[in-house]
Amino acid sequence: MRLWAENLACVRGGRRVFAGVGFAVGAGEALLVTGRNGAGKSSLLRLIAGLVRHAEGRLGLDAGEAELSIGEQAHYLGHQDAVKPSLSVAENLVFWSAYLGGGGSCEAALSAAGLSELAELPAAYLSAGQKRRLSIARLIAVPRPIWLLDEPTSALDASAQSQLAALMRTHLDGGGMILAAAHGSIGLERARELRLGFEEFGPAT
Amino acid sequence: MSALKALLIRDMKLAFRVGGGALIGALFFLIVVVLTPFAIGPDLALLSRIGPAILWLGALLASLLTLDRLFAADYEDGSLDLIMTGRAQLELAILTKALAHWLTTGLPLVIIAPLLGLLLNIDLAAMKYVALTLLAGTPALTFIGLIGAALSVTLRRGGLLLAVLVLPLTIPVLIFGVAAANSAIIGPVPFGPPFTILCGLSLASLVIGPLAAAAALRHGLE
Amino acid sequence: MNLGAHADFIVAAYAVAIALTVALIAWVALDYRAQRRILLELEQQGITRRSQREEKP
Amino acid sequence: MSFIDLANPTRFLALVQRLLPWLAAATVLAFAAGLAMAFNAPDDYQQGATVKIMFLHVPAAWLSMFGWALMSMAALGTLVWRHPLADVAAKAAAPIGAAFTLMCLVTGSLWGRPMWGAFWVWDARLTSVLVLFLMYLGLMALYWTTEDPARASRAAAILTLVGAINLPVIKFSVDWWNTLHQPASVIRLGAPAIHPAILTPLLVMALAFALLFLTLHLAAMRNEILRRRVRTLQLMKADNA
Repeated sequence: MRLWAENLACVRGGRRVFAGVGFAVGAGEALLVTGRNGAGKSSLLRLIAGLVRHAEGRLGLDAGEAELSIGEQAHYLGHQDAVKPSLSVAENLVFWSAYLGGGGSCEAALSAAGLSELAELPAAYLSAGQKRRLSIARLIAVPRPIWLLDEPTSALDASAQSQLAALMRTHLDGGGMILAAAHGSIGLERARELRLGFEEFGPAT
Repeated sequence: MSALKALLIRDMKLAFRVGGGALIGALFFLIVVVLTPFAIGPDLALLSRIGPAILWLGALLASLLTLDRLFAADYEDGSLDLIMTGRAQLELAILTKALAHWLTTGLPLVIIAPLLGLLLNIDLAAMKYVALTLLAGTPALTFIGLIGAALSVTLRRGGLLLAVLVLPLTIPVLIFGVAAANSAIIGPVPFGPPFTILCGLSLASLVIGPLAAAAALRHGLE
Repeated sequence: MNLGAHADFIVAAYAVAIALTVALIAWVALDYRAQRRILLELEQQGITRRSQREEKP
Repeated sequence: MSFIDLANPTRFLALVQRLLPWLAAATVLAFAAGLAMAFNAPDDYQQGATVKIMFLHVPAAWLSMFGWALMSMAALGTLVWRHPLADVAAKAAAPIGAAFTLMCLVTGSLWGRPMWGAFWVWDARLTSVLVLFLMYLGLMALYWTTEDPARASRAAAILTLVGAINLPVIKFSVDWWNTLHQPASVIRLGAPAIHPAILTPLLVMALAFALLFLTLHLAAMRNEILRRRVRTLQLMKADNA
């Protein structure tokens, strides 16, 4: 399985966010997308997840499941954690597992994220870090080959970051792919870097 | 299929939990219907003549104004992104959310309508028909209101502007709804024709609503 | 004790009054039982309130 | 037991646990006496036996107003004296007040049916009770949709006080609205001077209802205190997880 892109360009709100972006990520490989704020790191991940249309260029996935779009074979972990406060921690995870096509076990995911004894608590009582760990638990509860992580370590403390690094390592060893947008290093050793935002772009022509 | 079922159950749970909007529509409907006699006066004969119109206007406003949060709540906490990367068809997911909204807001309107009919002096026999028209009409209001709910996310605009945009689309439903209801009470027009047209409108909006809302979400989100 | 012509209205009124009272009592009782159950579960997991901890040295 | 002493929820809970059985027993006794007297009371010369509905309708009406008065007192407790149990009292009283207001409306409409020929004739007094019922529902909706009790308590307290000030105005305007449009003159519900043989059962029934309200209210306050205790414990559980 190989995810590739050629000459990608993205326009949002009339502004050309980035252009001429190309990359290729094979099974077991990771790509760290860096760049200053507003360079389009999040837009690139949202574009791959199919949430945003690309203005130019081509994006493809070789040897993926043919009838599923790239977005349906990828996990998109955005800035927000998609956690409903009035549902309990377990209800949140069980819902996303059922909706996104399940597969993995929610208990294992919760214990991997260190949330198992909070399972019955309403998610409203979780701290930002715990909510982040709950959305990370989604990655394990629903196994998908491609992980699109948008600043995954935000709001995480040191121990949670090392837990995340371990999860990412096992995902890569299992033949999965990771594209992560972040400022600093997030514990991904074997990641190649894709730098965005070098050229200055005026408004879209 | 279990994905859509999970979405339906989740939306119903959210509506009935603290902070959910389950019976707010019914409460709004109750207050609007109770207010009208204060404007029109306690003359029972007049009230029973315009009773169905009051019930229908109340149901229309209650349905549309509570739809505004349907997608906005999911958009704000990031759930909408995940719903769009789900394996279920977006149109079907939207249809499921609309069904959940109708069950928690539209159906309660139909259930308390006969009670409010007492206040408006609509006699019980005719009330059966009025409730039937509401049962057939409220789904159309929800599905047409879907388009406004989707636009309120893509345009990032609050409720009232979108109610204004979407209200003209509900005029046919209002006309045939009230006509069918009135025909059961005053009755020059037989009940059949307006009611079947109302059902037709509901079925049409069942298709057009989700399609338009899905298109709005797909192309509007950034 | 005949209730006269409008007996059914009187019976209906008393039925409604009883129904509402029973509903209120049921709500209070069930809510009490539910809160106590959750409270016991939490206490078993060793989560006690500050003041309880002060009482126990 | 000074008033401040009751401010401590734990002591209040202990008091309620001791008091509830006695109050419940008193309520049952009062109802037994009230119902016995009500059903032996003579028929009204005008309305016949339907006057027996008055033994439910009038106490329920008094309780609906008593409920809002109680909540207004609690609102002052929250806003002015910052009494910790004030909001608990208000939130516990809302559903009970609403239930008695509903009882007043339904028994009133059932009582009116034989006289007016319709269940609802927009009679001035019943309409004011209907508006009060809507205000109760509004308050309960406010409590039901706000998660954080502290924020909900201040909003509810303000709404209750504004409501309390508005109630006489609503009563006056509804009366005016009713007499202005009303073509036929309607027998005012329960307005004629009450015959003593009917008055005493009415007062006993009113006492019974008041005891019922008090018992339910104390029990509901106990539940609310436990609910808030559960919330703080769950918050603590999340914090030190």
